[in-house]
Amino acid sequence: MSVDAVLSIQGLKTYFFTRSGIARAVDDVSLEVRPGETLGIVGESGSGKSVTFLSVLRLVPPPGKTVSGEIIFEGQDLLQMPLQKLRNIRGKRIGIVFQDPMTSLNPFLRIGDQVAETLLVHEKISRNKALDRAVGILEKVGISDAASRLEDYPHRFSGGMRQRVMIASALIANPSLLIADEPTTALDVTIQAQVLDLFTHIKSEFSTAIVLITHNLGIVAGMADHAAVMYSGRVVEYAKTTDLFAHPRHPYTLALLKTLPRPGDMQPSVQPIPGMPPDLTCLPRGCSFFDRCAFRMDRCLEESPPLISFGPGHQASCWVDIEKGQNPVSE
Amino acid sequence: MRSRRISFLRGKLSRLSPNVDSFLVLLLAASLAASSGCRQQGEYYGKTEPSSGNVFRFNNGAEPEYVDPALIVGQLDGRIASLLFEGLTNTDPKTLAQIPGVAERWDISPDGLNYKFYLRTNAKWSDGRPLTAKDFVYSWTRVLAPLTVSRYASHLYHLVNGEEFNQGRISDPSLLGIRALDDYTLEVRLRQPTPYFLFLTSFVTLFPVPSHIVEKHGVRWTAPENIVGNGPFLLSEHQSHARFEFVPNPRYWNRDKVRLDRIIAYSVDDNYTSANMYESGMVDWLPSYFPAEYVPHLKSFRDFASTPYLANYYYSFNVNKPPLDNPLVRRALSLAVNRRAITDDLLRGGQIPGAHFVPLGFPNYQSPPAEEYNPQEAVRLLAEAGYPGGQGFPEIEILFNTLESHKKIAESIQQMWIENLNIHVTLRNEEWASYLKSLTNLEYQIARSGWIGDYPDPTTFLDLMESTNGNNHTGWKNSEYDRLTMLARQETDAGKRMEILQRSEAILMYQAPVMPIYTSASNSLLKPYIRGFFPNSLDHYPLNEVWIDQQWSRDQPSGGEVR
Amino acid sequence: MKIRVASIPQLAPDPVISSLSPRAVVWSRLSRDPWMMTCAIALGAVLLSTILAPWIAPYPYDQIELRLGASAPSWNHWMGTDTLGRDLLSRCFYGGQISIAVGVVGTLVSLVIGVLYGSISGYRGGRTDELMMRFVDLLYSLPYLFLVIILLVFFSSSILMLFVALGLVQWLTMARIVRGQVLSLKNAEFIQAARVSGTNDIGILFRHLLPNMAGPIVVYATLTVPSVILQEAFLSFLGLGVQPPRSSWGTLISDGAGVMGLFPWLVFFPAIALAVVLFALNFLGDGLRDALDPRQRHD
Amino acid sequence: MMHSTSPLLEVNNLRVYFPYHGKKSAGSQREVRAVDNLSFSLQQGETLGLVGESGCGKSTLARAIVRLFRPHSGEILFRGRDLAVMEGEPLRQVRSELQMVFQDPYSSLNPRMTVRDIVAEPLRNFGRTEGLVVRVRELLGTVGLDASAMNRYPHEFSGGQRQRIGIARALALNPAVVVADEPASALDVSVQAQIVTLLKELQATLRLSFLFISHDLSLVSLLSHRVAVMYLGEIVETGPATAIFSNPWHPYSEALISAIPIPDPEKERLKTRIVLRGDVPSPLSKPPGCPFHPRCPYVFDRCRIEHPALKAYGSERWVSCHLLDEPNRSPRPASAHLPTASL
Amino acid sequence: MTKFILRRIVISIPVIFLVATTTFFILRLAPGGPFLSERAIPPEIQANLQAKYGLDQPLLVQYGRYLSSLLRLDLGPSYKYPERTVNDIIREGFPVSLQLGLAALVIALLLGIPAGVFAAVKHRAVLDRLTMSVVMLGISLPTFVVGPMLIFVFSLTLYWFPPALWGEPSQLVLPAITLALPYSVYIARLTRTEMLEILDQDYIRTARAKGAGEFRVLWRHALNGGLLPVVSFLGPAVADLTTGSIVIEKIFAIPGLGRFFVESAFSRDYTTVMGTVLFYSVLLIGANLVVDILYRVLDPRIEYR
Repeated sequence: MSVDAVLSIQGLKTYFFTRSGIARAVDDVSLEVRPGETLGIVGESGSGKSVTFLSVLRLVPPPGKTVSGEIIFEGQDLLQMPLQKLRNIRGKRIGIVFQDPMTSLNPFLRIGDQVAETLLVHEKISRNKALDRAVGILEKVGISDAASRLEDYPHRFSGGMRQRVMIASALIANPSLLIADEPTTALDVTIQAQVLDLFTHIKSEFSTAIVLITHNLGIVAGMADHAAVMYSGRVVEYAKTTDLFAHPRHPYTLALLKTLPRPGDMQPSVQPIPGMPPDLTCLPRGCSFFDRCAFRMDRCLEESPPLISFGPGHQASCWVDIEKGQNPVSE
Repeated sequence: MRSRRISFLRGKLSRLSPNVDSFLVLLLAASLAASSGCRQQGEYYGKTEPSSGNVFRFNNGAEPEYVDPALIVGQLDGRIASLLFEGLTNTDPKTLAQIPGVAERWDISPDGLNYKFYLRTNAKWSDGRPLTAKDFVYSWTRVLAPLTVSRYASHLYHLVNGEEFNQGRISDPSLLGIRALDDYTLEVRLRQPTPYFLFLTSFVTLFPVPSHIVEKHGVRWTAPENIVGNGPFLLSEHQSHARFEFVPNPRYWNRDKVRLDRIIAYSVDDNYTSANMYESGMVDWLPSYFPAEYVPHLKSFRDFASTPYLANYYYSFNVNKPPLDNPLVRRALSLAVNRRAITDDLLRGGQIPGAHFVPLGFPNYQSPPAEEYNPQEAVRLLAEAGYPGGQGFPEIEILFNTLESHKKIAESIQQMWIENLNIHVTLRNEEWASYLKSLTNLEYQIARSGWIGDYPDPTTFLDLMESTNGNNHTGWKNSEYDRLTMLARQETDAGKRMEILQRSEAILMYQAPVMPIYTSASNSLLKPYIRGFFPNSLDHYPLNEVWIDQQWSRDQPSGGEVR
Repeated sequence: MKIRVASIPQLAPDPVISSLSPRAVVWSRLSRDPWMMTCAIALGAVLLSTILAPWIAPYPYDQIELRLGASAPSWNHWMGTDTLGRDLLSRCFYGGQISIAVGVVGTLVSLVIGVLYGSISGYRGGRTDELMMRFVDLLYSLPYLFLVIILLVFFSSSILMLFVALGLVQWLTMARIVRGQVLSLKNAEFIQAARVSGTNDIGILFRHLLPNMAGPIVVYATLTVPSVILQEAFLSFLGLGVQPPRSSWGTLISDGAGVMGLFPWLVFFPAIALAVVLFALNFLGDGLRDALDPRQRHD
Repeated sequence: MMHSTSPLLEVNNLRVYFPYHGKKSAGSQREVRAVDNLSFSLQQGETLGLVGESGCGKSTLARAIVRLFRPHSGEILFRGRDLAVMEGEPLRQVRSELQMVFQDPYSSLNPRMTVRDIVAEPLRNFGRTEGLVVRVRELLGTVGLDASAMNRYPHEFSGGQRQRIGIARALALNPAVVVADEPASALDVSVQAQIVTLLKELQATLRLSFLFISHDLSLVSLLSHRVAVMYLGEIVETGPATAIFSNPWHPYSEALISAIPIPDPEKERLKTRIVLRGDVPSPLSKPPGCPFHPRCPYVFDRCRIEHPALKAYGSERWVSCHLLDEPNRSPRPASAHLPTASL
Repeated sequence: MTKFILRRIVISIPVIFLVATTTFFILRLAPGGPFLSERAIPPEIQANLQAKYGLDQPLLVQYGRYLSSLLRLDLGPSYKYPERTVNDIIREGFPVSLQLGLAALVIALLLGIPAGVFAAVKHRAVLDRLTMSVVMLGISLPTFVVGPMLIFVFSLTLYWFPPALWGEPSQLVLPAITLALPYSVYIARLTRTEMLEILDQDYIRTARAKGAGEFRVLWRHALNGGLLPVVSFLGPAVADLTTGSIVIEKIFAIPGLGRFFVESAFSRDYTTVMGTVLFYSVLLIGANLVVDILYRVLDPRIEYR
């Protein structure tokens, strides 16, 4: 992969060592994020999309553990780094926005202190100066009258406003990478629109690279430059966003697109994917989508397909070229 | 042997659980440290360095209810009052004879009815007012006045018209048998000869109180900021439920003899705590306020003293309730109690076993001989009463008030009766107030009782069992007994009087409405550096002449006067 | 050209997510925990010994042997004897009966009152709830121990009185816990579903609410037992506990505590017995709470 | 979908208010007006989609209809009988025809009961115990579950399967109306599609009437015949689904529909997203005039004062917006003001 | 806020009235009276005594009189110590109990909170178990075992602290520690449970994601909320500490109110018993109110009504 990537993940494996077995939440994932670009990560719950990026900051909760891989961020391997050094990167070089703005802010601390905290932790700066900068960033994310709201506690803010606060505290130290983990999932539709709008704005104003994790293909379609589709702990397809939607190369991507209604269609209808994702503690030897796949063949049962290039910057882990209908499963 | 035993147990338990194990080790270490610490065979119990300064510290057992001598009932209240006040006479702790107090000397008429006390002119109240015979007239009249509600007013019933005045039958105080002939001469007339009256004049109830202060401050006259006394000490501080502090009274007529600079009397009611205080050297004297279980252990220390004490411990039978209405049954029960086992094996505190109601130690009095323990005879008597081998004997119940030692004695007597007589015995434990109520209302079968003598005369015990006495809680009435005690009151010849009293006690023992168990002992701990202390059967310890021997050393023969 | 494979059944039975019921999960968590098992075994052993007291106690608990007095542990008396020469081991066995009975019965009293009160309050909700809980608040601000002491002092301390008095002190917290549970469960969708399905109040209470509250109730009860046992010991220390010749661990300990320096075994053994039970119950209670905690389901 | 028969379920001027105990601020009412003067009807065999954001009162409405609350005022006519005032046994009897599917597949099943008991509970409650097991097996089959599920506990199933169990329970009594309150929103995308498809099939085969409640317009569009858009306890627009999705008339409907991300980069990037200002106001402090006016991009003076009535435009379309009465202000095509039967 | 406090105070009035009434009648219904003595008192004196304290009046008259003097905050004379009033007794005893209780509370907090935090951080590790085991030992031994043990070691063997009494700072140490132990255990358990919950919260992850160190995460982010249950425990704790001190006061011979109470109960000192109970009720209500206010101050999410 290219050397100029902000973040490059190689062969990442993060497993959860539970009593009922080892859950391979992230299983050999490789990805890269280039400066200034927005990478969309799509997948259903349990596909490993969040864990991948929690692994980047080593925030995976026990019993989860990153067992192998490389995470090169600005030339340094985050996994090898002592925790003390990693803390200098958390918040300062990599900002992160979590899914639920209602629980991700500390209810006992004032908004101003929470936003300014990133600065206080990383820079030798007085509290007042940090608060001044907090006002600046809060205004940039669209909180009007920010100076007067610094003293407020989170419960005085609505969900949308809180998410703006979260975004502000992730951006305040000018990170080169912003990870947004389902930033709009917990929000109402109209608020989601506001936050997406804010992200569009951030993309144009800040030079930050963004990783946008979502289960909503629509959001990826609107926001991401590149997109990766994850299924049962693996990246099954990676492409430019437009390519992905126009020419999905993995049966799962294709099936997923078909489950989505498109409002406005005269006869909206969907095709559900049968079955359900496999148990992460006992993944099959071959392709983990096999059970649900419409294109499966014997080889899929034996060998797990690697990412195969299907064109410039377009990879999918499937033995079958579904567009050409090669090697369809025949019963 | 013992340690091997424990380590065996520990090994056994440790296999059960590692938690328990570490915990066990901890506790074991603590308790072993405890036992070895206590068992060190020193000559004295605990610390033996005197405190700096001539300060005498003792534990007075509890918070006194009253300081006002007229109202005092309890012994510990009396200890406080005796420091602050002084009566007409004092009792010499060595000889138990009456020696001059406020009265320099006194005359008694030959019929024993008329007393004249000549007061010393240098006796003063601590505020400088002279102490006169009028103060005694005031104080004794006050004790007898119905509204004072003095519970020991009966000590002045010996005065002519004393009882009548107290019970409101006459209201003119001038009719009382007490008169100030002049400022320093007091005349007292008694209604019958009372050999122990002179002793009573040294008793707290008959102490003088300062009329000018009592009238001025009312109930609060005993507060440290108000109180005025005539005794050797002054009350300088009082912290409720904690301590009283005293300094010498500069105006006390015998000030020169007082050698202490300060006295602290603590009001600690927990005996274990009290013993700890003595052991750690916080107090110099413990008059009996330590756990009975300690006594056998303490006996080996030289600062422990045990003296017989004018008090008895007995069981009352409710003679109205069958089968206890039968004297044979009562005697059987009494003979089935191994008193020596109780005193020597259980209490181990110097108590003297005996089946006599009047405790040992009265000068010139000898209780009639009585068999103490004879299980065969007991069985025989029970059979004679109609319960051969305990057959058909109804279940009986022992009532006692909540106290560890009462409980233990009751439990062992229960055991003895069961074993010796083959009868059913249960125990009932009541808290003090309920116990008293059950006792006075005769709502019991057998009850633990005890009595402390008020004055050194057998009648202080024998009068109890008169049919009219309010403290006779047995329901027992015997006209011969009543006649004899009345006769004794009239008798002026000391020898004949004692003979009459012996006869009445013999009746009492044969009828057995009570079952005496032992004569109490007064046990105390006194630091070896304390001087001027004299043991006696009245448990009477004036602190006037006590002093602290700062030069004391272990090699010296210790506290000579104590032993 | 897309080929669908007809053989994939549309609604195939999905794999089983987890084969363990919540109860089994809790049990497996507890049973795999050596500390918990140690506590459980220790508790079981003590319990068993007190239940079997009449058969295994070497002497009657009230057999006095005055001559022996307080004797140190020996072959004849493994735990020594008390000042009356009674065998301490036997007294510990029998004392445990009383202590544990007081703990269990006191807890049951509080359980019955608390669960009833709490579920009515929580289930009725609204004004009733407000009123009932205000009343509990009021009772909370009473110096309870004082009232218990008054009761026991003024109306002689029988065992029955002890049960009642101690149970009465404990029920308040139980009522609050149950009410809280009912309140949070009441709005759970399965309760609404039951109502929509036509289940009446009784059915909801007994089929739906109570079984689902069992966890917290059991945990709290587990923690109440030791606290009641301790309360009894406390009252015993004040002379208000069980009356002689019967004794509880509390009375044994409070009798022994004073003579700790002279006869350490008199406090040591009953204190161990009490401590083991309290320790085990507290530990099990805490462990049970941790095990029941849904947050930890993932591991 | 025209029906000449009288509706199966008819809600008239329904109000559900909750007393409010919290801190009062200026301009707030004493109660939370969760559902405020709301009316709609549901025909036999029809699916009505009810759309709105959180806090708009849609869940309260659902629970009021199955009478988990007693409404403040208004009528709930089911087969002509007013449920709103019914209590006790008659209410219980009616409930057998009026069932509900809940949102959360985890909390809506009693974890201590087996699937058999869960599904059988409504049957037992109504004494239909004959052939119980057969019926339960049949119901499980209907929702696509194997009979082996009967003896298992809910936690042994995935979210989608649990939701099927919930649906089976709702179908047990052969209800006429099923209120489905966000039945798919707690599920993953691929499973959502399964559930929606199942509901659609069930409706077709069993001739059920559905009140399908969701905040997700794309799901509503999949199975609703008609759609009602709710805002702050009121319906602001109602009409045939296709009509509303292709041409929303109320500015709020318009904003909602525009906010749905389209899984197609071309379309998604070209479309103009209407971003509403501010947050959804609390039902405690409903703005005067049109409740939507503080966020409305087309707001004018009248909106701030006068509450627009829900007016019929044509036989099927009802909208409450002043804009439709003011042709010169409206950004809409002129045709919108002369509504015709769109289908 | 003022309204909230006022409302609470108004609500408490009937409680106090209720307490006064129930204790009054319980006391009078119980057998035995205050002026019993082992030695017989002539009935005349007994009657005088009863009359002196109005005990010869009908019960309702006595009750009325008591209530009316209560309104004047006069708790009456002590029956057992007639030279003092109940007000005097409380004035003397309560400051002692309070000092003891507060000292114990401070110790309990200083021991309990760090232990709880430590155990939570080391959750499920051996150290958690060890900490909690040590801590649990504290409540597995009754205070009347721990107290004498401490006395034995520190007073009678090492002679470090006096074994009894009150007044010197050195006399505070042993009783305060003995009293504090069970509470520190409770606080440790509360803190641990709550900290475990809080350390699982999203906002802790947020703090870590910002680069905050563990120390900052614990003490700035987690402890704030982690202490809330401890705060709400303080109300009952103050109550328990003052009543629990009965045993401590007895063992260490401390002239506190708890001891007066027990003694007065045993000696049927009606007025002192009632006075103490009423006083403690007021104290408890006050303590709970203070704790509620504190809770509201500490938890910004609560807007008091």
